[in-house]
Amino acid sequence: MSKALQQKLTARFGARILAATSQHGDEAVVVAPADWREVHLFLRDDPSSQMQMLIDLCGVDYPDREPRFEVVTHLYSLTKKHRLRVKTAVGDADGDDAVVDSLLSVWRSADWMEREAFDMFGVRFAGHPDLRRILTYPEFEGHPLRKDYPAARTQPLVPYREGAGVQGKLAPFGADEGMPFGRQTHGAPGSPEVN
Amino acid sequence: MGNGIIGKPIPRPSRDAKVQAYLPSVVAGIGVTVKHFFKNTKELAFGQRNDPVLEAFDDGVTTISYPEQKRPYPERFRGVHRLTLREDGNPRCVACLCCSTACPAQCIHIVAGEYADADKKGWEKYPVSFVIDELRCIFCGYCVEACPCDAIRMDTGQHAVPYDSRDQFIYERETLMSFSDPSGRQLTENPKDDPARGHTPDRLKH
Amino acid sequence: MGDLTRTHVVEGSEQGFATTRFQDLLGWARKYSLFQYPFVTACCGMEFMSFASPRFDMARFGAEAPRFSPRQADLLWVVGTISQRQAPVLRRVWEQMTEPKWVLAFGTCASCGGFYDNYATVAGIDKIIPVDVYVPGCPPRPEAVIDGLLLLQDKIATGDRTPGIIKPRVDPKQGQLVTLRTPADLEESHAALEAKVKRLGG
Amino acid sequence: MEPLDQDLDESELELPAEPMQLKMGPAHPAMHGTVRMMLEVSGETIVKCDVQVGYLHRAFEKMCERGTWGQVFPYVDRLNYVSPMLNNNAFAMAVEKMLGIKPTERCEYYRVVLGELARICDHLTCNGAMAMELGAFTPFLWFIKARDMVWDIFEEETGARLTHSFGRIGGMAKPPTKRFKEHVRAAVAGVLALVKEGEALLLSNRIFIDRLDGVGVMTPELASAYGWTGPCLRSTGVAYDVRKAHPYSVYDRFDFDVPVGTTGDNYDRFMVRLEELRQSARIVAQALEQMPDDGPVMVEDARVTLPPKDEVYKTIEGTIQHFKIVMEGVKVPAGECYSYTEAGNGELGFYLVSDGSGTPYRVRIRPPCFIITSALHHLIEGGMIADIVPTFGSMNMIGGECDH
Repeated sequence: MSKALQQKLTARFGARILAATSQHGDEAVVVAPADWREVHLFLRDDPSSQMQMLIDLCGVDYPDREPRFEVVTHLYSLTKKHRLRVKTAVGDADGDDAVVDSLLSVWRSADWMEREAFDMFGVRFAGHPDLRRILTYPEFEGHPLRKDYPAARTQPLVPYREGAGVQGKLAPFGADEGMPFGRQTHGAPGSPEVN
Repeated sequence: MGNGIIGKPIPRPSRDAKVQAYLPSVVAGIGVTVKHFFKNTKELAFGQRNDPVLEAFDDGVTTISYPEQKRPYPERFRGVHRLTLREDGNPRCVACLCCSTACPAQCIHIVAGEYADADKKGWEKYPVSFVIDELRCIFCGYCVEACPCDAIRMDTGQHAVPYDSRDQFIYERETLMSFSDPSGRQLTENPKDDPARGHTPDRLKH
Repeated sequence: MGDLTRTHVVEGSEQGFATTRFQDLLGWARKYSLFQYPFVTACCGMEFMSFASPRFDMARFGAEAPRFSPRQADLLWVVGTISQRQAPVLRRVWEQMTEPKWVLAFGTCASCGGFYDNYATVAGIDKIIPVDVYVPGCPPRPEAVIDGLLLLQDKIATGDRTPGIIKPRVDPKQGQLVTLRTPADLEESHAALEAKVKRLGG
Repeated sequence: MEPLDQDLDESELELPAEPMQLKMGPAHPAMHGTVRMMLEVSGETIVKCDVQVGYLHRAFEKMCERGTWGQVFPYVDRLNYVSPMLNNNAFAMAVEKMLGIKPTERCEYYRVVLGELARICDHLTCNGAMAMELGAFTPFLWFIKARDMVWDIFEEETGARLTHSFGRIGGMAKPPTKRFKEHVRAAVAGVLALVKEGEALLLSNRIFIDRLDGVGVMTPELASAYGWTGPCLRSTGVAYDVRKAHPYSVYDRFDFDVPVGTTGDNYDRFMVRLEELRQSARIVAQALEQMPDDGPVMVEDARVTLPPKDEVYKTIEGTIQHFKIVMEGVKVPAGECYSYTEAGNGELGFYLVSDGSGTPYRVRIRPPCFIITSALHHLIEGGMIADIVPTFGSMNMIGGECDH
């Protein structure tokens, strides 16, 4: 069903739809960050599309690519019962300069999801009135879901207790011990790449 | 918004005189509670205790007076780990590190060692140290599933016991080997030939 | 489970008959009148509901009434994962409780962080506040929680106020000493315990 | 405290006109879950509300990137810890979609039955906790008792009361036990009887009705704009249920209704859950009827299935296959997919990105609670402080899922 939607989008936006793919039964289109809001607005309001719901908005980090982050939305139409995935790519290799238009004025559900994408990846959403961290705390430095953030790097808010045996009471093995294959961190600094 | 699904509408709350007047429903509510009270009292007085296995399906008193009365755990219950033994009393474990790899919590730590030539009997390696941190374990059972020789099991029928210091949760090889399943069996059900009996395992014949 | 922690009596041993008896009485009274503050955050809360409901019935242990003000409570149940963001709150709640107070770490996450060894979670609340009893399990069965509560009651009765430190291994099931360490290790931990006893008692 | 005898102007005696700040949570007795609300109140009325979540952020998505695909199941269990089995099913389905695997017939029914039992638990807990927060303690105890009956089944089947870790890619960890069907039928009958009693206590109680009726009203348009799904969306009158709209698994073979509310207030949310619980019981009954009594519960696919233990013990091929799956994980072909199911709180989606290795590249969960909670401020602004409790309770915010 969303194949027709892909064609409609291509007809309407032409070369501004950078790619239209289909995999595992999910249809996706890729757009440039500049067209982000316009495409979504069209998808919401066009009678053949009628996407009433922004089901999901999230980021994906590809440290080897340039632009580095993908921002992905999943849309759903309650009346037409079809879905579409829209993607765009933002940000340079350091993860700075990742800006894309906010969808908050299109769907209200974008509010927290955009805050989460900002919190986790550092993607900024232009036009979002209240882009604060949501899952981590304001004192947190860095963006934890970036591939180069070490998973075990904690940033405690309260100092750990002093005293005999408090620090040394853990099990007699280190964080990565015992899992020669399991614990991969996809090229994060200091982690062996095992494939 | 029409999408072809016809919903079943929920009725709105009834606001009849009985509800609005508070009292009838208060009385009815107390009636239900009192009914249960007498039922439970009768059971207590006549000692009609339910079958401890399926007691949850019955009405009435379902309290398990735990330390005195124990409800047997089901067969699949994942409790404290145990290391199964070979017939000569050595651990069945061959230190392949499958369980510690499969463990999401990384609570298993194994140091592998090699048997001296005289003790080999078809087996190369054994765990010099086999430590499980029961405090860190999340009882998912992945280690049991990952073990290729049925050396680790969670069928002890015991839940992990609370202690008051962290180091007491570090269960070492000897402790783990001393546990048995509820029937007291410490050996494995692995049908593979045990070299201790003088056979050669099938896979070594290749 | 009677004489689990008899080996760790740290209070009252060098005092007169009357004070010792009084301490015993006080311990006995405290043991059966625990007022608890459930600090429920996560999955273990579901099991805590079961534990509090009639099937397992924590009222049988005199620990029934939850106090939703830390100032009125003397047993803090930490039920569930404590994230770094939650840690200051937990610390604050613990500080607000009046002495004597006990802390029970309910479940793997509260005890040691479990398999959430990541940027967001505290690897065990004993990094922030002292813990008296650890209950393993993810989440622990109500039976395990009852074991933990009984162990805590024993600690209270014997006046053992030492939060989890290195101790000789005691198996609460059998109530006997299981030696899993070398004798040298055991001596070392005995020495540590004695030093602690002296410090607390003297 | 100001001294009482201080001379004051008349004007100074007036209360300050600006709204008062009130902070609720994150460890507030009347709120289950760990959420913090910064309220601006004017008298008893809430003028502005800022809902802060994240107090149970456990880095689910980061942890998934560190283990194998199979090791995600324990984490998934602890997302929506009120109905873990539904999450197990959802994640298994998502990976199967990427691998192009169709589970066996028996497994599908097994998943449906366990999943619907989990949904019953979910709704029991939500409604029970909500009733308790409004002062009705007895129904809560009965609902928990009913839930314990279901948990006994789960323990019998999976080996754990709450966190089952029972789903596997391509099937379930173990086949149903011998007396599975009997046990489930007995438990569901017991649950429905208890629910009926609890309902009788609640629904003729005027205090309870007064606190729910017309409080926290949501319109269907706004609900879909906020991305609501599940019982909360249905309470506003939109009959969207993934099981009906996009029947996955074997849901197209069952006859069940989608309860919808009319006004979208707390009462409707409460009643939709109660009714759904009954519909789940209907599905369970039908599924047990249709479920084949024997047959495998795991697909036979060398890529994902651990060989039978017997083969592992005896043959070198079995051992190698076992080692490969355990050590490297299931190799999922590179690509991405979004798979969605109806979980306890609504559409639970998993957006998976694979780079072809045994470890997920990215697992994004679409947590229904998180999105529902994002509209909480809209529901409570303009209401009374006391209305926060039932409104928040009726949304069934589950910390683990909301904060993932």
